[in-house]
Amino acid sequence: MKGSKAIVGVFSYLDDTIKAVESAKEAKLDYQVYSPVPNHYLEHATSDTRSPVRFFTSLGAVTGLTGGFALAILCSLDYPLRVSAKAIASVPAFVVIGYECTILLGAIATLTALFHFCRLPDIFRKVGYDPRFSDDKFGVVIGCESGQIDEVSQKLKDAGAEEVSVKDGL
Amino acid sequence: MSDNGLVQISSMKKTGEKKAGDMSRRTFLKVLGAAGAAGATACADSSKQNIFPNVKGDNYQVPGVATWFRSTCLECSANCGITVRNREGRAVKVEGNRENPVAEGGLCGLGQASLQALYNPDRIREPLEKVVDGEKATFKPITWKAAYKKVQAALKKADGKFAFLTGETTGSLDTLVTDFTKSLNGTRAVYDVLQPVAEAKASERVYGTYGVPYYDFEKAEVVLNFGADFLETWVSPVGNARGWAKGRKADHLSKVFHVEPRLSLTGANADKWLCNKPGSELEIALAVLKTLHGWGLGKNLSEDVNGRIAKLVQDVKISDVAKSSGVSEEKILLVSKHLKESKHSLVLSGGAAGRGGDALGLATVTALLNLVLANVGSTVDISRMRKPKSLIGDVEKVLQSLDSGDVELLFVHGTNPAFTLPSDFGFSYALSSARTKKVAAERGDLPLLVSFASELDETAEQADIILPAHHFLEDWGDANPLAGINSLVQPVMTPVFNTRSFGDSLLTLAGKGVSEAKDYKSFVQKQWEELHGIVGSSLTFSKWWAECLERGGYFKAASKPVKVTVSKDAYNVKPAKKVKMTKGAKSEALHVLTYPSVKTFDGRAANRPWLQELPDPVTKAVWDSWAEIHPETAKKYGLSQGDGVILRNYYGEVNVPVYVTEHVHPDVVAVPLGQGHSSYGRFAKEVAGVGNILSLFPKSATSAGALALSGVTAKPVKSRTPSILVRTQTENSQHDRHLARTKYVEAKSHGDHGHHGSNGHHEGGHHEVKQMYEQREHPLYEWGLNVDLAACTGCGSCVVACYAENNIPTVGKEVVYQGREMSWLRIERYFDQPAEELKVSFLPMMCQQCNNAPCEPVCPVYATYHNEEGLNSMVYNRCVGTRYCSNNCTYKVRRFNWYDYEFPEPMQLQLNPDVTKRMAGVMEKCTFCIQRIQEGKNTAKNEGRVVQDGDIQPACVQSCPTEALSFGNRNDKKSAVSKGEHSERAYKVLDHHINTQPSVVYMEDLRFKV
Amino acid sequence: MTTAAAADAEETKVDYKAVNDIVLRMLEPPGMGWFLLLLLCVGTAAIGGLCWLTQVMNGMGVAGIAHPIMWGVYITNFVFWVGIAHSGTLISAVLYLFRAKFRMPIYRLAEAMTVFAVMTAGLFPIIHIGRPWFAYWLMPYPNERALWPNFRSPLLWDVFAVSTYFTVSAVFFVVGLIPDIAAARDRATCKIRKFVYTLTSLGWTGKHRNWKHYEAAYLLFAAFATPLVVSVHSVVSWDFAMGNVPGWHATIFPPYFVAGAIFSGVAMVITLMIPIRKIFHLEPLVRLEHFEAMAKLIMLTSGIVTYAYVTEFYTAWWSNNPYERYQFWFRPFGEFKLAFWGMTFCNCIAPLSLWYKPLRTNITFLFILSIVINIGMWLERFNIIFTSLSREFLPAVWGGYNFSWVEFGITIGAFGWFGMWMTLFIKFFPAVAITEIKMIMPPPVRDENALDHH
Amino acid sequence: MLTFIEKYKGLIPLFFILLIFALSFLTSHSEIQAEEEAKEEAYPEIGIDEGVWNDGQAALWDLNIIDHYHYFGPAERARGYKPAQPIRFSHITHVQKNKMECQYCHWSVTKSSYAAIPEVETCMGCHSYVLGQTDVQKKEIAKIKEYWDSGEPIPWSKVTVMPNYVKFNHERHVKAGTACHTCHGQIPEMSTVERVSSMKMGWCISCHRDQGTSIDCYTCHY
Repeated sequence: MKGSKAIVGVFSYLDDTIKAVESAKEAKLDYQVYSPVPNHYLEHATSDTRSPVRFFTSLGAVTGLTGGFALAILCSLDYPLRVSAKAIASVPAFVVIGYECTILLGAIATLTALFHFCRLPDIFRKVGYDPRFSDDKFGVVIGCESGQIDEVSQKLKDAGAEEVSVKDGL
Repeated sequence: MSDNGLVQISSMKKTGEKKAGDMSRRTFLKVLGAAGAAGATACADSSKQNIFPNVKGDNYQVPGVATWFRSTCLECSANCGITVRNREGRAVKVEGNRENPVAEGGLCGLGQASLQALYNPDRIREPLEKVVDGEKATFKPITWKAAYKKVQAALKKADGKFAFLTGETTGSLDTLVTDFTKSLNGTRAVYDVLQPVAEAKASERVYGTYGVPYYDFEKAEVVLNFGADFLETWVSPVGNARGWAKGRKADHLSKVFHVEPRLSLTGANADKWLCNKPGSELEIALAVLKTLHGWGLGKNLSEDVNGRIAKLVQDVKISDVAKSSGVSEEKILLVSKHLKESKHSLVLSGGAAGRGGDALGLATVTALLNLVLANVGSTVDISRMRKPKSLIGDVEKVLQSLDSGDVELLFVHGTNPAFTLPSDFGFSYALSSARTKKVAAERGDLPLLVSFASELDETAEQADIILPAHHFLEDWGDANPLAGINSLVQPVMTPVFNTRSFGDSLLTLAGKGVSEAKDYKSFVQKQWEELHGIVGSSLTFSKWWAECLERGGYFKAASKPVKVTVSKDAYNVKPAKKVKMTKGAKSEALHVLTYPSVKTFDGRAANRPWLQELPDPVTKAVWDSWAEIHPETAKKYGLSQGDGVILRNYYGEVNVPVYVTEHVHPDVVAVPLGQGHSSYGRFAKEVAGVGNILSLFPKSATSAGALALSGVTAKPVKSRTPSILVRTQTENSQHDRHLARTKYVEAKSHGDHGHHGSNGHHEGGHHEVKQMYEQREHPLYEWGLNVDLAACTGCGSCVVACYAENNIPTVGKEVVYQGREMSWLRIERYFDQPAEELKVSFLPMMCQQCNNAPCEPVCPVYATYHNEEGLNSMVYNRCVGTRYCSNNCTYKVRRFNWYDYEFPEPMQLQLNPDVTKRMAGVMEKCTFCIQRIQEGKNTAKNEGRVVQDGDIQPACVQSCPTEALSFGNRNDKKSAVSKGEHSERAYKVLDHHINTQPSVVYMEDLRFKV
Repeated sequence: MTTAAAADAEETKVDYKAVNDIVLRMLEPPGMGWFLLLLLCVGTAAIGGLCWLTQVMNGMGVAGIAHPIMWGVYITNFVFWVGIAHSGTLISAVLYLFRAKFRMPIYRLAEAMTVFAVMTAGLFPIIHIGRPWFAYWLMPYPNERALWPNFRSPLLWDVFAVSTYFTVSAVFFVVGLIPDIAAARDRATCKIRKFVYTLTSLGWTGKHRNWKHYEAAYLLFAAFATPLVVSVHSVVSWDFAMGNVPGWHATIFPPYFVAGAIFSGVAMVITLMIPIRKIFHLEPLVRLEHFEAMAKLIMLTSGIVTYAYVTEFYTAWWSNNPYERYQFWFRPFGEFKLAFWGMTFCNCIAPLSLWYKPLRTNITFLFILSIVINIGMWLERFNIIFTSLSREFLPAVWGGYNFSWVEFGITIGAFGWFGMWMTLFIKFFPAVAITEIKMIMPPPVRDENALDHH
Repeated sequence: MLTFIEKYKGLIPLFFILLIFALSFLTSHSEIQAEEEAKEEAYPEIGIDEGVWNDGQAALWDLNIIDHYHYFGPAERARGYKPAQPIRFSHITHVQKNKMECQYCHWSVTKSSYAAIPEVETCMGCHSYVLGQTDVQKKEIAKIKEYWDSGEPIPWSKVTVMPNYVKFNHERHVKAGTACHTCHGQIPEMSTVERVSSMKMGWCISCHRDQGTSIDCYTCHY
């Protein structure tokens, strides 16, 4: 987050939170919303792009599909042993392997992407976080320089913040 | 033994006698380790190992290469030739000797299981002396020297009060025992329950010579058989079976009519089993004789004979016979008709049914029938007789002498009268009375009974001194079962225990009194020197001897024509239904019939786990004895399957499990002989819960002077405790699945072989099925096995061979009951028609080595797969034990190692070092004896050729008495299997339904349509 | 519970805070009852473990399976537990995709059940094999034997399917748990708990960007889990359908198994949910309507399963295959007929009662019925596995079966093992999805109309 | 602690890999036992594993990790197994110095699947006359005499211990022209025989593949 200070506003209501976000966006300030639950309206207010996780997923899935088939076929060809007159590389049987590998690698890729984009695990950096944010409160954290503290605090209060505090930014 | 002069025949065809005995006992045991040949210990890793090379070199022994020794099987008096495989100094397999004409290479289960007598963990390991300490009598080891000294002292004192009781002996041993007994003025008696004495005596009456003739089953077109179990234990079962099978395979298809109150294995293989009322065999025989004679047969015989026969049969009324025997008039006429129409026929009597009260009468009429049918000289060869010496009268005489104190020293060898003589004979009583008398005469410290048993059987247990004899596989000797057959017995390995040759012991005991020979081997050689003189060989004796050893003996059929002289006794025949029971006979009770089976014989085989675990061919029972009872009778007495029955009469009682079957006459309860040992080792004692059936039999013998096996009555009473008969197969019907198929042959008359009508199920049998996948190519070899059901008798010899060859453990009754027997090869037995038109089918079932094997693709680790030679390979060490393959196996031939099985010391010495012993948790199955295939390929490669037909024989194929199995390369169009494959009888089991493409081809059974 | 009481629950106003209150109350230090339950579960699992040890030491012989029934209780248990697992994924993933709101309060428990049931199921193939210490040979890894597993074997498909299933459902489960653990972390007072939750929540704070990725990923997981759940039980059914055993070799098996799995799984969810709801007073969250929805799912799947049973008989008759025909004669009239009729009653007849609404909405009745269905589904697998194997092609080798105490101990032990994880889970992690319940609740707003401007 | 882990968490797998390497390094050199041998006879130039197939390794990926089976199993099954023998028989003396043929003693190698260890008789054939020069030699040769006199076989320690389910045929290999050292290494260079190749299945297979010979399982396992 840009800025040396972080101003934390605690909200009880979603519409207030959205207001605060919008005013921060207007002021071109860097902000961060903490919410106990994802919300369509909030998402609409904050986000601009779709999550790129899905690209990782499809990459993983394609790798899994080809890898699964490749594993089965190459392993069978490496030490060719006939079973019951079936072909050494009997593709119909390997569909299951390919299928399961698609899902496995797809899921693992998704998980990796999720962790990557969410910067998880992220145990120690919680600027402006308040335990109530996992309960029923919303939090809007705005990053600013020391000079802007009052101005930003006022913005949050205007939006309907119940509490505003100032923390050291990162 | 310092000089065991082993002579080998090996692939290198070396002959001659080995000079010095360079294998001490130690080295034999330790040489096992040589070059890791201890192979057969476990599948599991054993980390640190040692190698113990021989101390001295052995020119004939290459570690890892088997040596084969020829010898003779002395398990029963048939004396088949054997070949014994020796690896690193231990005998590992017994097979038939092709050059010996008795069995021509086949060998029964008992002969193969002789190894389990050799390595029996309960063998007597050293000389023993009975020490009586108050009430308790125990055996204490004693040195050979001391033992001999004691026995010699007794011999000196005995002074004519000496008796020698042996089993059937022939050749040098017979001479030695006779000479020995004579030198002491003793009496000699021979006792063996199974000897066909009645038949021998009848021959004397009708043909003029005492003995059982040699029967040529191959030639006979029709066989009428009164109870002789000629495919099981009778006279020379393997030889008989081989001849019979040749007759079956020949285009005239011998027809067998079997008359017996129960369905024996022989009856099951007959074209027609006629279930008669017990004891009515003689009437039927007379009726057949009357019919045939009435039709004018026997006209070429002398007028005297003809007249007397007419007189003999004049009172016989066929309708009465039909009524009293339960065999209908039409059937009697039908049998007679077939006998009349055949060029060569054969009439037999014997076995259990032939051992009723009128045994001699039956045997005599049988012989007369052969005479009338002009079979003497064609199918009945009276120039080659087996002469049984086992007469119950002799034994009784010895017992009386014992009782009266006229015998103070009794030697017993090769027979177990305490078990095989009914207790009514009072063997034990006579012994104790002799003992009392001896004590009174102040000779009580001297031994009364000296046993030469190598196992502690019931008789040996009563001995004062046991001088354990070598097993015949450790000993020298010879056998002369019938004229023209002189076969040799030679040691195939150093003795396992501290035992001595029986002959050596006798020679030592006799001092110089009997023979000049320094040991039994030279005694035998001396006998053979005489034979050498008679034979008139151009070779020197030592060369001839070596040649005989290599061949297994000297075989030359004597073909002297023998004149038939019919004695007047022959017409003195009176039917008598029952054995005379001195006491307590009750008419309402059932006839007891006891019979020797391929599993136990007379009880001598009870200590062989292979045979105990071998399912009885007909009942499929293991590790047990049983009472065959007809359902009606069972209902009458309130018995059902799963019950135990107590058979009781004046003489004793026996508790056996019930086996309810339609295949026994309602008046009969049939119990096999030979179980219920109170001694004779752990394996025999495992079946001790059932009684010895002979305890129901009275002292009175058959008219022929042999022990009765039928005709005694007893009352069945339901036992309070249930008793489960463990059987490996409980479903009897094929459910119309056409698994074991039969082709019925209708022969109208002689010369017209009729048209062959099959039961007509050839779905997919010959036409090529369209395959989903490209079929496997087999570039060089494609191994295949053919099973000719027409020749298969279901005897189980192949099963035993498989156990022996492939280190298959026997698991015991309990585990078999759980369905966990380990047999790789089983013989399925199906009863398909109602009892009246019974068709018994035997279907040997081993791994079918399918080309489209269902077991292969389901294994996740390739523990089983298809190899280039058409084998369905099983790799034990790769198996993780998912058991999916077994589920998916259509033929259910895969076996799983539920436990780690132990081979009690020293039985592990029998294990084949070429086959991995499997560990717990892995699957196993028939491999077509891959070790033999590999060996065959190795030999062929060394000789720079490909494997030829006949080079490789899996154990089952080798052992089959009837050559029903053949093995070879299907790619070789000239091989036996390829030819068989194209026979019109060929089919593959279940292939038409599930397209498994098996490598095993069956050939339909052939039956004569009655 | 009556409909009036249900209405009461409906009326109870639940807000964001109340959700946290109700759910996180479950994590309060346990009482004696919980410890006793845990002890019971661990004890039973230990008995199972000892039985397995006996089996490993002595060989498979101590189990009751024998020639020709080579697969027995262990594989029955395997299929049973995989089946149980399935409804969890169905509720969490499939219903998520269908936006079925009734899933929200029950899905966490269902998913925990999935993971633990797969953990239980996964043990059985290893318990079942003859040489469990070589189970790793089924994995394709480069080794000094230069050997690979056989990819054509249905058992290898199982290895892939079950391990994928376990991985994916565990990931799905854990990802779903992260925000809830964060909530628990923020409420935790005990230091150790706080520390553990801090670590396990991976520092989740509910940042708006994270929520964006989270929702995207969650949807993708659901999208993966849905075909996976269908494939896994299909693959399990192929263990049988790929065999040629009469009674196994049928194309109907995959759909039939999947339906059966959902059937048994939903029943198991009901079995578990009813007592937990009662003990932890979750009535405001887990309402009667949720149970009714599940009951309807049972009605549907019971119908499918019944249809499959009938079809099996029809196919056997129509195929004119003597082996199949005999097999399907044998099932209702042969040695194991009790199992067949038990199965028919439990799976086909008993669920018919749910067509009657008062029974469908009666919690006690549902609880009893769910147990009946679980028994029925175990018997179904018994029927498929044992009965088919006991009557195959060759009459000479037809056989029977005897239970052994080892198999019994291991079967019971599996329930203990599963129960142990469940017991631990409900005390250590939020067993009801806090975030997801909040997601279907109306968010707190100052002005009802304010959001509509956006 | 947590921050530390946080910082270096990427290095954890590396740490484990290093640990395995360190273990393999340490244990493979812990079995040094040949001080006396070193004194007596120095190794000539070529190494004992010269000419061994694939350097005795099972496969390409077999980076001495999987192959060093003795971390997980018995040392007897691994390369470098060098058991002490009841008699300190030296192949250097016999084969290298005195130019004896392998098959003089291991005579059955062309006749059987097993390569026989010579009988005591074979040893005595020479050692009735050759009694040794050094004290050590005299002592060891006297031991043979003892075995000979007592009729006891010599309990040689097996160097190439194979599981019993492996059926290896010496005859076929020797007749096909496989040199002894392909599997056993430069025996003439060894004073105490040592196992130089892994003799793992992958090792056999790699050679069989290279030679175009059968890789059917039934060739060796039955």
